[in-house]
Amino acid sequence: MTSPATERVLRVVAPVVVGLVVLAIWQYLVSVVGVAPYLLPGPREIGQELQDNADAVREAFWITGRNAALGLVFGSVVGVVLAGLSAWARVVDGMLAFVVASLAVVPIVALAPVLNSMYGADSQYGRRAIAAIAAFVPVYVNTVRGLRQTTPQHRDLMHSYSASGWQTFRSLTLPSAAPFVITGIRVASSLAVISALVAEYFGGPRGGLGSFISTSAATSAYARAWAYVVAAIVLGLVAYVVTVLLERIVQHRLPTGGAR
Amino acid sequence: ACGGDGDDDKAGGSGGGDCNTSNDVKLQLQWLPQAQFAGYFAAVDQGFFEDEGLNVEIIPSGGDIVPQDALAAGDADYAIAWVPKVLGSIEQGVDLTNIAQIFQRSGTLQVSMADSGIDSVADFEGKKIGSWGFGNEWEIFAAMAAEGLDAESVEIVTQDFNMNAFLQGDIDAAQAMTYNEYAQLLETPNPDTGELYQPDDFNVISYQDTKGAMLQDAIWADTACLKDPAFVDRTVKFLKAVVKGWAYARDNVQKAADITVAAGSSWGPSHELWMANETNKLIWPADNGIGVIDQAAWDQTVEGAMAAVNEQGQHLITKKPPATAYDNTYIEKAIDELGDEVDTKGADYKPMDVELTEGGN
Amino acid sequence: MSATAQTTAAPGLVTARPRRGAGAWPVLRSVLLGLLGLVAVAGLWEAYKALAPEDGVMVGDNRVLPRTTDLAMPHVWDMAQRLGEPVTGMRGAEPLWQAVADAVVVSLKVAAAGWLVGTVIGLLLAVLMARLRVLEFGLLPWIVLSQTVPLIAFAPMVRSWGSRIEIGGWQWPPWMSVALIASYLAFFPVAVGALRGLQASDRIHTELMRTYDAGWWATLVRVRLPASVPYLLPALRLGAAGAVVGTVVAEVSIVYPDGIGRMLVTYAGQASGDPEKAWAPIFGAVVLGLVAAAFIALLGVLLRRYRRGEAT
Amino acid sequence: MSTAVPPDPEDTVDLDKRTPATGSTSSAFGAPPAVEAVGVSKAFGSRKRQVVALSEVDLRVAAGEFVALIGPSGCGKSTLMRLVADLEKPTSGTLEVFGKPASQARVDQDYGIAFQQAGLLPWRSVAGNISLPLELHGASRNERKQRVAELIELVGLTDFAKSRPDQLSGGMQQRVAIARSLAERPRLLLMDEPFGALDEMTRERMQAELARISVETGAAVVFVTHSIPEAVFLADRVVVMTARPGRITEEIVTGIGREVVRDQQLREDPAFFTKVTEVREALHGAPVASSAEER
Amino acid sequence: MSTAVPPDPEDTVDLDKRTPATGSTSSAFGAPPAVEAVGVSKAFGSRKRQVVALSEVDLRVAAGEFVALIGPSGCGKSTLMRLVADLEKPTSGTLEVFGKPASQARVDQDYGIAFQQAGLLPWRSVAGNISLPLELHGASRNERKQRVAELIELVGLTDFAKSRPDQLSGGMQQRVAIARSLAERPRLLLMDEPFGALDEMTRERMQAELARISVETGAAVVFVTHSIPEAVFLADRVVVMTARPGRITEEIVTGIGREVVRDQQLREDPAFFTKVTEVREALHGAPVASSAEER
Ligand SMILES: Nc1ncnc2c1ncn2[C@@H]1O[C@H](COP(=O)(O)OP(=O)(O)OP(=O)(O)O)[C@@H](O)[C@H]1O
Ligand SMILES: Nc1ncnc2c1ncn2[C@@H]1O[C@H](COP(=O)(O)OP(=O)(O)OP(=O)(O)O)[C@@H](O)[C@H]1O
Ligand SMILES: Cc1ncc(C[n+]2csc(CCO)c2C)c(N)n1
Ligand SMILES: [Mg+2]
Ligand SMILES: [Mg+2]
Repeated sequence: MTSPATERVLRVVAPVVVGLVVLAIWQYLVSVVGVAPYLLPGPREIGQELQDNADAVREAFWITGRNAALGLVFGSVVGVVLAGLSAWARVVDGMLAFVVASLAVVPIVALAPVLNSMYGADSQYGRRAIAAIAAFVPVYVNTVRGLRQTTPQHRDLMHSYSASGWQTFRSLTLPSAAPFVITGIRVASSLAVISALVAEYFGGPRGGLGSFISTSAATSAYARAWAYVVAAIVLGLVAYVVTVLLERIVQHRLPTGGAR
Repeated sequence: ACGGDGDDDKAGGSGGGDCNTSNDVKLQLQWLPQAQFAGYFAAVDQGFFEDEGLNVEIIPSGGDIVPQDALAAGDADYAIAWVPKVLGSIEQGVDLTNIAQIFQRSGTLQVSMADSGIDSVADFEGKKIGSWGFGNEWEIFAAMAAEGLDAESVEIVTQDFNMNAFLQGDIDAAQAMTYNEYAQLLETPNPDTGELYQPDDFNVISYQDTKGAMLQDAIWADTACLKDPAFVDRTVKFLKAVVKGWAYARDNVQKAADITVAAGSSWGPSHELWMANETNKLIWPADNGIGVIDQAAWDQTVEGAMAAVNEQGQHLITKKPPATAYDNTYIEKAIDELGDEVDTKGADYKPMDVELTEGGN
Repeated sequence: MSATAQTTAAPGLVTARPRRGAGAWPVLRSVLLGLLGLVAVAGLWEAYKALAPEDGVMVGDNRVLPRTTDLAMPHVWDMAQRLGEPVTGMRGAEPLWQAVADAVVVSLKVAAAGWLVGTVIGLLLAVLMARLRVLEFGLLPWIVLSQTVPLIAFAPMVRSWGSRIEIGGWQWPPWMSVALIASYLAFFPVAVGALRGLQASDRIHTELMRTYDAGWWATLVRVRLPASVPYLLPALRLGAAGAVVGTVVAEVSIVYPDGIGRMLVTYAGQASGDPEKAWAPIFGAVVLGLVAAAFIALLGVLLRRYRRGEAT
Repeated sequence: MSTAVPPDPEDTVDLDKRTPATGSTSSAFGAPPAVEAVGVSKAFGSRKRQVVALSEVDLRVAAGEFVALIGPSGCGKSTLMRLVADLEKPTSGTLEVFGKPASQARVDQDYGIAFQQAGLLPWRSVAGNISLPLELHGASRNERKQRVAELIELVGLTDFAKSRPDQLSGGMQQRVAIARSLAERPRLLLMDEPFGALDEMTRERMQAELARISVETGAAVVFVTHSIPEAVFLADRVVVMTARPGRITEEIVTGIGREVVRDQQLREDPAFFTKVTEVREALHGAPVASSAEER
Repeated sequence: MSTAVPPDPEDTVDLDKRTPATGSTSSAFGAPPAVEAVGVSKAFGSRKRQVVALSEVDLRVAAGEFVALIGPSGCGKSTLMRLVADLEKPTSGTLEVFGKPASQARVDQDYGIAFQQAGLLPWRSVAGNISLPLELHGASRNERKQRVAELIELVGLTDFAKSRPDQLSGGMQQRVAIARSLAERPRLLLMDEPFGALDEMTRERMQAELARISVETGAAVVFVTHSIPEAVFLADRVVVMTARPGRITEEIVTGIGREVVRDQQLREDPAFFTKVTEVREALHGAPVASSAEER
């Protein structure tokens, strides 16, 4: 039981401390234990590369970031909407069951060539589609489960009001599902980023983080590769912070009886 | 995602003090099993390694495995890799030596449609140029640099594992290996005719004919280990068997293809045969003997590598590689020891004609 | 529905409404519905292929809907037919479906191991974070961020170090490296979902446990874990999907020879001349996923008493 | 309310002078009854472990009539109410509400319901919970605001309009649920032990309000309670049930007309005590010792 | 139980003959009191919107004493109980249970509690819910089985031992919660309106059982109720609270000793009625009209 004030501080300090500890261990491994730089470059070298290639990294960051963001938004919206349909009609739920299970396991290596063929290797759409599919799955799966979490009594209440499907959805089902949706989006945010990035290995316009990670790694320019990886992590961080803010907003609006 | 154990300060993984000098040898390929590596598979299959007392395990790569890194990390004793990529790695602090330059010529093409008007590297300007990435793009940048084009004057599009992007018009000129992707094109039905695509449907630019040409499949070893006489001895034995393997593949193309399929290649028989044949063309005739590094070709590769700048302004290498980066001693010794046992030059090598079938099956 | 219609023929004779989870019908029903869904997708595929222009639907310069060429979207029946044909023209080559099935079995075993490891790690992390909020603050962001590190950055390291582990006569087999990487993808949804679930128990229940002075662990076992089941199920399901994807991707990444991942890459490389062939391992991956999902569904049935009151 | 004025004989309720009770007060003769259950049974569970909650229940509630349901714990009171509300389907028998099937009555929003558990939406404030049915049925923002304020005032929670349910005491939550059930002035009120968690004073106030509302709006009320005096005080008719299986064993007409003001005076009326005793005996299945004593 | 025997004058409780009430019955003199609250206050919420639930409450419950808490809805009864149970920390003041801090008493498992809401674990059966505290504190399987059977019998749910909470009526759920609070025969029982959802007969049975249990085990009981007769019937002392802010305004010693059997006869005792009236007046803040009438 911590006071809200200390909690707010800890929320920021704790992850930073963990990050610093990891960084310290890393630096220790590289400079004291002496792991070869082509296996694991040190934070300092990576920082140096980041500095040297700042513009290049930034450019790549935006390209991948845009794809990831578009994929995340589109995939999440489709995920929530389809989950809503599933909750509304069990037939839809049943019919989507296999399809979603299938989508969930088709890896990017398999999807990328297919979608590149479909959308054209000269456009970013294939990658956005990949990011969207990757984001869609956790949002859909969590939301479907969340939409079932209304309590029997609340369902009875809405039934007694003869509330329409949409009304029940809006007033009861969606608020009950909100924490689940958020959990889904939290998972989706990192998946969208990594998918948008990895999709770049397998075709499409060059320019994103993934392209340059692979190119750099292929010639053992690992410090440079890691500079792009760090950019990918920062991209993930941005996505994470956005979902945390989203969660805050939702939690503020819809406090649950959850334990502390 | 990090953390290290042992394996301290050795610049060369298993190198340094304790190189593997036993007769159990690991060879790291630079891709999945296919006839591009037919000579090594043949050497195993025909017992050439065994004859030298060696027990050789061939390890495929692809994906995220970089052969020269696997070698440097001590996961293998020898590795097949393209010279420009290894030059990049050497500049990053890996000490590796090219001990046999198996491919004497570059097998990389840039293919465009016959009506595209792209006949030379100079025509790339403003076009969508395909490349696999993973370091395969440096040859393009080098050739463009020689024509005075910088990387930003084209749009580089990453190709995936097949030629669909090119066939559907997403790419104006696609990267293709003579032995593989080019064959894939000729195995595909042309929707306009219903027949397979024909060579005259395409313009083919061979990097071998450009200033960008770079040396490709070479055998690499840890530089430090080459100071160990026992390692050197074993290396020479290894190279002898390799040479015999490639000579066999030259003289028995069909059998070499079959051996490769048996070794785990998943290509269809006609494609495999095509690949074996085209690979031979990159090796034979070998004027100085198979594997001997031609100074001029090496210098051109180094120059190209230094000239190439990618679209983010990054260089492959910025300075000349150290003298240890290649060494003909071992392959020459191997050729020497083989004497007349095998034809190591293939002066009167004649390629065969391979007919491709739909899908390569 | 009129009230009179509810009168049963024989009063007193109770016709119990079919309850969920009772008998074989619900299982059969969901399988049939699922198959219907797949058929519907196939139908949509063909309908789109028949109706949309070859070059897809363009809005301005943007292709918002895909192309319909045979190269991009082969006919469903062609893909099915290809499965029955031999892998290559080699004499004695096995049918394609059989090769795919063999690869699926190989990958499934690895994925199962990866899922197990990932689930255990994910649960452990979730429990630790639920136990100490500071740990949640400190670790959760990094757990989320860990998933944005591409495999290329560490998969070769895993393989390299794995290949060097040798204890006694036992040598770390390559499939374990694949499973380890798969667990890296599997642990993530489990950690995030389970954490949320462990924090979602009703206050009255945790307070009850407090009045019993039940330790944190007793509360975990008796209240928090059971109450987390609604969150745990999608987490495990996504974890299973993660394990499958992770297995396939790791197979590609570190070049594991016999699984579905390797097959995906090689057949994708042959897709220009033989576009239908490239779909076979994709279907294989789908089968893999369906097996994994079925397993989780079974788990859901076993845990149904912790899902009472859940809407259906 | 509880001033110490001795009962005025003039004011004593004369039962004989009153109109006969059952459903004849505020509804026009011939209007369909609010509830008409014929031979209704309800069983739960699988064939193996079956619980018969209700068995062959016949119940008629006239429009505008106030019926109290009383019976031991687990006898099926809540179940009967849920059947009327179309939240459960009878296993057999027919059930009509205002002359239509229960499901139609629900669609037509002919009733308001307050459950045994408050069942507030945890993410809505007190005001938000009360305004929910109004929102759902398209009341304008202004109407809503006004009605909600009225209702919050009625249940004495003006200071807590913005509080969330988990910040309320048990009794306060129950009052919110009552306010919610009244929001749309339904023709039929279904109330399942609505005053169970209220203290005596609040309870008495709520009772008086409910009586007033039912008269003013002419609403029929089905009211589950465990308090016999409460049942007699409020109802035109008290329906007594027994358990295993749930059956209606007796119906007692209180004879206190709708128009009689429910106040302290009525509580002190000897006729009132007589009825209380009567119900108690019906409920306990035997004559009760002292009829003047009320728990 | 409710047989029509007229009250026997011999049996009428003579209050004067009884031992004085407060905490002197079953506990040795000088034993630490079960509850000792001194100047306890509790405020909820932020500084902006603060609700003072309890203000400067002093309460002493002797070991073995039975104290009833009564007061209007929202006056802080549940809050006070939660403070004693160490589920909430007082904003100010000290609170001791059996002479130790409340937190220590919780650790030592000195009390059993029944919440206002039943709070059953939905995934456990009735038997499973009752046996939960026994499991947690390491009772053997046999002990557990026997004790659970006993308790299920006590609350009259033998047929429902294997049912899940959602298959029970409201009153049945509450009875399960009561059984659960009794499972470990605690020295202090905290009960928050435990009989609120029970019908009269079940309620009377449960009252008698609780009285018996508290005497037999010498347990102190803090008992929240809205029923004044129930409070008087059961308790040694009735503590009356008012709302906003929650305060104790009066304490009424019933004078009915622990050893007096709680039965029908006591309910009919005139002295009982007197006390009921006294509590009612204390609660409503004014003399009440007719003391013979109860709710
Ligand atoms: N969903 C259900 N599944 C199985 N049995 C049920 C269900 N709901 C109610 N019952 C059973 O039906 C019977 C009647 O329950 P009901 O809730 O109607 O009682 P009640 O008269 O309202 O009791 P109380 O006064 O305690 O609230 C009980 O025996 C109960 O166990
Ligand atoms: N968690 C909380 N946050 C804010 N206010 C609270 C909280 N819990 C209780 N309160 C407030 O404290 C006051 C006392 O509540 P409490 O539950 O103790 O009342 P009570 O006497 O038990 O009432 P009832 O008889 O209705 O159960 C109420 O005004 C309530 O709104
Ligand atoms: C991911 C990836 N794509 C392409 C190559 C380049 N490459 C090396 S050998 C060869 C012949 C093709 O069969 C090709 C294309 C690579 N190394 N890794
Ligand atoms: Mg009930
Ligand atoms: Mg309370």
